[in-house]
Amino acid sequence: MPAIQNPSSLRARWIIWGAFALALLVAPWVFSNNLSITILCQIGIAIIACLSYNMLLGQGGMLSFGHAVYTGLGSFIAMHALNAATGGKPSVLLVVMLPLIGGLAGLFFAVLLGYVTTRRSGTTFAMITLGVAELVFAMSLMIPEFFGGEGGISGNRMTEPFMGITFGPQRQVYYLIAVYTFISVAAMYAFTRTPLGRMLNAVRDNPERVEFVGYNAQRVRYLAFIVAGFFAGISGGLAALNFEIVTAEVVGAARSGSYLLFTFLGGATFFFGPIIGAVLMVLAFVLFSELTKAWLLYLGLIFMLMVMYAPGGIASLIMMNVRVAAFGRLRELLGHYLLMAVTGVVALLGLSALIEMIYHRQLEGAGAPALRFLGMTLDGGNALHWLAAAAVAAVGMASFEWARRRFARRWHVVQEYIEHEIKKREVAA
Amino acid sequence: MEFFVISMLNGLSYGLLLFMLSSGLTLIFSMMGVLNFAHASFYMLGAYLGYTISRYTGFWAALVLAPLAVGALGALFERSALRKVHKYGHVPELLITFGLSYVILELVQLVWGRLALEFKPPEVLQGPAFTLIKHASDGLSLVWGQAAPEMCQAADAAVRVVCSPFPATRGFLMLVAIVMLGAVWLLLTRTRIGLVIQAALTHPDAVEALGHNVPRVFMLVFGAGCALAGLAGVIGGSTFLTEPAMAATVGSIIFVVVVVGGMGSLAGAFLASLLIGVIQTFAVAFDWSLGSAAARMGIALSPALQDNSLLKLTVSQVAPMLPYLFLVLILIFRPKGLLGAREG
Amino acid sequence: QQGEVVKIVRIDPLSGLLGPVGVNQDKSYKFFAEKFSGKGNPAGVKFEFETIDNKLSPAESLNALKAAIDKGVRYVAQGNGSSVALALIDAINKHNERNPGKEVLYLNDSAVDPDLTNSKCSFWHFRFDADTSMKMEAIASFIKTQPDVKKIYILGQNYSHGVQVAKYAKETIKRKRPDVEFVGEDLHPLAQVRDFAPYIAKLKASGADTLVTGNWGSDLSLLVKAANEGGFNGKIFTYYTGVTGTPAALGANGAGRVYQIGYAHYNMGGQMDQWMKEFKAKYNDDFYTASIPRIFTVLGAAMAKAKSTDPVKVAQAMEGLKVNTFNGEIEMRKTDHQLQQPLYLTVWQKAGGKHPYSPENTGMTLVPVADYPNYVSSTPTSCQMKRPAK
Amino acid sequence: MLKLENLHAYYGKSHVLHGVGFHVAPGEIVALLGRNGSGRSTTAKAIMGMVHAEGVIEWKGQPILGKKPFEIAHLGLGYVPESRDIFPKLTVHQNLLLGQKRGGSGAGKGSRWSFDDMYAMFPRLAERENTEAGVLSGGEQQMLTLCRTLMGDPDLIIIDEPTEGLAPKIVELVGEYLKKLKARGISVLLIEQKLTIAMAISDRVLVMGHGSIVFDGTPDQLRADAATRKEWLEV
Amino acid sequence: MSCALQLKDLRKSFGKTQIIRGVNLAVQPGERVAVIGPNGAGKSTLFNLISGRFPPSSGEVLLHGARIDGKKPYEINRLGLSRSFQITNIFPKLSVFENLRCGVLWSLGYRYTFLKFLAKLDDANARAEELMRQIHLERKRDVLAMNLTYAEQRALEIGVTIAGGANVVLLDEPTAGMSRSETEHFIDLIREVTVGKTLLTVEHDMGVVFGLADKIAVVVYGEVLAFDTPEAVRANTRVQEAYLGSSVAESQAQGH
Ligand SMILES: Nc1ncnc2c1ncn2[C@@H]1O[C@H](COP(=O)(O)OP(=O)(O)OP(=O)(O)O)[C@@H](O)[C@H]1O
Ligand SMILES: Nc1ncnc2c1ncn2[C@@H]1O[C@H](COP(=O)(O)OP(=O)(O)OP(=O)(O)O)[C@@H](O)[C@H]1O
Ligand SMILES: CC(C)C[C@H](N)C(=O)O
Ligand SMILES: [Mg+2]
Ligand SMILES: [Mg+2]
Repeated sequence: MPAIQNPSSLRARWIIWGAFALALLVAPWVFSNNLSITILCQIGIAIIACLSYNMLLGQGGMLSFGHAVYTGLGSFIAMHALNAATGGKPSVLLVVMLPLIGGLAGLFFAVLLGYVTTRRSGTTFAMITLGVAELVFAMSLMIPEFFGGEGGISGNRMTEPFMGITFGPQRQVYYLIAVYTFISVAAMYAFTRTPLGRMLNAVRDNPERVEFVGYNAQRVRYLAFIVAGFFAGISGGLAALNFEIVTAEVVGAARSGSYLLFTFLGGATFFFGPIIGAVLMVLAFVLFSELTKAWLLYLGLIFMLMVMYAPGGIASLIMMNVRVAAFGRLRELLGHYLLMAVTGVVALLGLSALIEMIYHRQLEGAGAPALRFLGMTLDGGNALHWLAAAAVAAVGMASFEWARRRFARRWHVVQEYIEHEIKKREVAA
Repeated sequence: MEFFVISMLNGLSYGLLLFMLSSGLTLIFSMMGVLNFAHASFYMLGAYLGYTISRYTGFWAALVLAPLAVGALGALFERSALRKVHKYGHVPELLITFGLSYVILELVQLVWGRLALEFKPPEVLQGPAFTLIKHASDGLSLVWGQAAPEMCQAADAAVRVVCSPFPATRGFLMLVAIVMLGAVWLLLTRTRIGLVIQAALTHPDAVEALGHNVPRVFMLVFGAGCALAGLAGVIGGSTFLTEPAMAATVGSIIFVVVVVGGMGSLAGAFLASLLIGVIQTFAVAFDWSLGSAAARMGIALSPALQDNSLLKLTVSQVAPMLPYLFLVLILIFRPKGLLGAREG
Repeated sequence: QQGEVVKIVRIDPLSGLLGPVGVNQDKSYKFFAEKFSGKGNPAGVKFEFETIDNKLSPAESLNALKAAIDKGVRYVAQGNGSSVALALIDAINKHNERNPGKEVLYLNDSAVDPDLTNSKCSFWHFRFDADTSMKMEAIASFIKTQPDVKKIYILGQNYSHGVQVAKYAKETIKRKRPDVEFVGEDLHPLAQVRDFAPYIAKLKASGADTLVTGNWGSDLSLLVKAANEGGFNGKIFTYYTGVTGTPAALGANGAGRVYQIGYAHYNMGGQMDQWMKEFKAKYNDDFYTASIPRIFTVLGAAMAKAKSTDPVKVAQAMEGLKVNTFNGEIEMRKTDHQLQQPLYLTVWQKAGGKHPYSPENTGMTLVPVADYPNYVSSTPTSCQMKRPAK
Repeated sequence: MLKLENLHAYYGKSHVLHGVGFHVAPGEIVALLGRNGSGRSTTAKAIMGMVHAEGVIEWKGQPILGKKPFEIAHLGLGYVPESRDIFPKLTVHQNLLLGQKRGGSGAGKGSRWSFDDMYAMFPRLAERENTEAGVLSGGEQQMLTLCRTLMGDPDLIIIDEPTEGLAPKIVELVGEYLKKLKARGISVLLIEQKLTIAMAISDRVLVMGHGSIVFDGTPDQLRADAATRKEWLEV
Repeated sequence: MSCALQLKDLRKSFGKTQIIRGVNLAVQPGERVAVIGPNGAGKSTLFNLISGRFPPSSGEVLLHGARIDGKKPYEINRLGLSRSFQITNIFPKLSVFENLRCGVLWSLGYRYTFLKFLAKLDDANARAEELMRQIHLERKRDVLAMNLTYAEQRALEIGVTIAGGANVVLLDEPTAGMSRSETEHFIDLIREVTVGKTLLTVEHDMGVVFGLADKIAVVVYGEVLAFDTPEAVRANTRVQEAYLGSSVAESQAQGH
């Protein structure tokens, strides 16, 4: 499905893309410290990766467990290219072109491996990608010549200064990444609007019928796989530049897994879903694990809840409300949202306080000093603290459930109204 | 010779271990089409619960209770979470089990800590089941249980005697695996459950209208699958290691077994596990590499090439990877799997 | 100087395969940061410590490094995963080159890849563990005294650590015991093997009487278990028997046959015993990464000597610095920043008598059978170090 | 023995049945006629508890509204959906096997119907016994669904457009068999498009329009009542 | 001149059972042929063989004189033969318009391109819009196919089938499951959209058959029992007892 529901309003599209460009432009000045700029860089990289992945998952219905193979090999080839560059420092041109080299690498391997994988679809496809991924990863530790073994291969992106550009400073790299991100996103969006892009959807829905309107479903899948591989490679190339080191992990199953998870979390059914997913992915891995030791637990729980209650991912939640807004009924829901937010936060506070205390006890041992939690000090030894946390949690959850019920009812009414409207308009049409 | 025998036994027992691990998955994956990524986690859960229960009731009771507990948990999960997701299709099903695997891992670490536990098999199972004795002069012989040390060294040092004990735990493991095979087979053939589920995958309403309680059947099957995982856990945990990483290490290999065997085919999964087990075990014995092969064929390699690690890579080194190679090849050339009924 | 705060951030796994190891060492750092602060060190500085979880991922480690640097941290520690170590040393070199005046020091407590003090050696990196080659020197010296070791089999994880153990084993042992025969060598993927029986069968078929392995974690425990059950009763030389989790997993397995080489052991006596008791009491966990207190000792001394906490000065002060620690004098070798220290060969057996301390309540312990003063285990280095101009 | 009173049914938001009421007596064939979209299938689904409904449905004197489909089926109601819903991956035989209720293992113990009866009824199926139902011809699938439901040994069978896509000859055949069912004391609620056959075999005809019953009488009465036919049935 | 479609001794068996037992048929360009026969006679299978869904076991299929047996469905479709399915078979998650456009694309030579915007393909869009009007689904332009009512889906099925402008069209029970009224206007629709094309259609509804067909092919047990004008076929006694039974008269009676 195209991201912008009503293509009628060209202006809306200009605004959206303009805003996107602007956001990319100013981001590093808003979040200006070292870390946040690297995070921004990684977000850009992740966005390309997840969008390319969604070409397979969302648009082609191909569940791949091995997308990291293409981003990763892209990184390696790019890094080799960087190092091959005349012993000394690389030229600005090379560095600027490097992501493309990565892209071509990704494309090459997609052509190579995709040929066998895309012969099949459904679970079989998924399992082949799983096998291929495992093999490539195993290879990566067994062939140090190419993969540099454990240490991976590192390079230096610093170029001879050219109009003040050396790509040493993170900010300069960021803008390179930003440009690539913008172009790639635009290109991938465009792809969804082309004949191949549309037939890809058709293949997802009903590969058999596709063959009876003149298309070779296998070929469609293969081509899409190659295109996806290309963009994956680009993001890989950028990653190589960003980290200046590439290690085996980049082709690892864990990496592929997180592409799948977060693309889905963001919303595979809308073009822009994976963008949200990508942002979350980077934040989760870089910041979340800093925030709390229990991050894996939270991550797992979040996934289960999301899948159960928002199978369309965050994007679908957004679009639902956009729809409501389009029918001018959003305002009456805002109150409910606020209420749920507040109660939800309370519940979260209580629960996470509990979880944090448990983890603290578990990791630091009984004798360990009390734990600081959002400014408060929680003492695992003190029963009162446990009780307090539990109480907050209970109250929070109860009130949240109450708020949710109220909201659900209202929501139902609104949806009914919208259905009705749509029917009317159909008839009117 | 004795090396061959032992290796064969190792291969078979490893194969059976794989089958034991994957039988539950075969049930769930090929019946319900659910890619249960948390299967390994239930396996781990089985090991830990087994450990704790056995401290109170002893090993044998735990061998029964732990799987039941795990099965119950599995059923609970199906009822409260998986069921909701079922209608959205396989990807969401997969992802929710994915999330579950994280949660289980964390919870296990919270409850039992992050270190390996010392989960000992019962006395009976400690020590060897039988011992193969290879006597340089009077050949191969077999004694049950531990071979007396003096049997293991000859009077004069010239004669070489090798004793290769075969651990009782492995014997037991093989036994249980066989039992599981039987159990699942009965479940699938002697009952209509298999049919009901397959039918429900396409037309749940129709199946209900015919008088079958579909949701309950799904729950039972999922529970049963998890219980099998749990049983495997108790045995795997006591035979090998009970540690938080145990799920990850089993991880994807069990999918290989199921898929190679063929969706919906129990026999296939069985065959696949044995094949993989034996192949992998024997592969370990071979130190051939492309390099050495070339050398044997009289192709001279430049020194540079000679320590190119790709060429130096020996069969034994890649042995643990072979299953995946196997997987890819099978799926490409025989997408139904070895004995598969249908394609994924 | 006096009362100045020195922040140390450790970039190491708290989750995943080596999580338990990382967590244990995180506690150790916290424990000793307290002990050595203020009065505890000649410079009288206050040590603050935290760990950033890198999930054993190099990329994550680089993020962690950035985060640390943003917090104004100048001292970074790490230990687990040669991959991370190699990534960090590279990143820190780049950072220090690009940001003069903001240099960062890398204190390595347990990454043992010899490259870190040879081909990849860096002025900013200091290793307090003993690298693979040194430990192998000690093992070889011990084997020299063991005539019953005739046929050696090498088994390792197929990644740099395992590969190097194999490499040095062959070189070093051949040098010291030309008569021993290497009857086989196998590398297996890291944490992939579920069943080591086939390897043991092969090992037995080769007629080996001794096994040398760099394995750690489950790869080690499973290996030893399989060796027992498979009826292999020769010696097993290891690097990481003492690492968190392994003792519990081993239990009584391999008693009297499993040897570990290390720069300390559970029953060092004296002050170390005090520390271990306290540590146990406080965290209900076993302290074993003895390089950590040494890091604090050396830092303190160096800061006092440099009269500053500025990494560059401190680094220069550390070069060639000799200090006394729990087991006598140690030296931070100037040429490659490899700590020169005594090593101990210990064997896994029942705890008790002079060797009461038992890790992870196993009733077992590591009993020293030989110790090797600095000069024995010291190995040459190929390091050409680039030093910043004074 | 089946009695509906003032039944209302909904699909999510759309209100489809507006107070449907009728009854079916033992051993009776009742035809439910009406245009497309008039709500006949919905009525059937409502009886089987497959759509949200309000009002009264009594079966053998006990209310069954709100029960789960499989419970209702166990009470002796059989349903042949208009969308054939055969199980494509299972063989013809397995499809029939699933028709039998739990407990009723082995070809219909105590059941009025055995596999042989079915194969006798439609020899075509006997020939295809062990092929995957998915590959059956449209008509064969139609036959299969009918038989599958009969295997459940219902006392009343609700059949939604059974003659859909059947060759004229088979259509007649089906008519014959419905009579046979009646002979074996099974009541039939027949939902049909084809007036002819409906009129020919049924004891009573109901005509449905806009979600409620607009005619209830014998075929002859309906023949007589041109107005109703004109308004509710013909085009 | 060569026939639009010709079958020479076409055979197909699945496992042991032979389903199509040597079918010979020659359809002239522009002819409207109705294929009738008992259930399971092999009508749909015949369509499957012609359209390349299964390869024939033996025999030949010629399209405008050229062999097409053994070719892949998409190859055959590109040669101008298109078919619809007895069980509706469209793209559920695409809108009505997109469904039709997918049917159009290849025939207008856009192949696998990803360098052109769909929005800019005026010819394709125009064609899709026109089709939409022809099958009377303008109002549902942006409704997802899966949300259409049964009848609408059947219409879309036909729309997708004829979208590619194939000149030989096979329809498998197009009116199945439709009420008389719907059927009525559906037949007109089919007539209208297949003018000048060669049409084969499977039907059980005699009203439709006799209303639509110039010629009727009667398939019984995988063989062509008769291939002739409606009148002749109706007269044919063998056809009667094999297929029509006595109900023909009635089925026509209720026909109109
Ligand atoms: N799943 C559904 N969701 C929403 N509305 C539905 C659904 N199924 C049927 N309807 C609507 O309910 C009304 C009655 O449908 P029903 O299927 O009962 O008609 P019918 O009398 O069986 O006609 P047909 O000959 O098509 O079977 C129709 O207007 C139809 O559009
Ligand atoms: N793939 C297959 N494998 C085995 N048998 C098949 C296969 N496809 C069709 N058949 C059998 O071939 C016979 C003819 O099927 P087909 O669908 O052509 O009948 P039909 O003439 O279309 O009947 P209907 O009018 O009911 O659709 C049927 O008996 C069917 O079971
Ligand atoms: C501490 C050890 C378990 C890890 C080892 N130092 C390595 O290089 O991975
Ligand atoms: Mg109906
Ligand atoms: Mg047909």
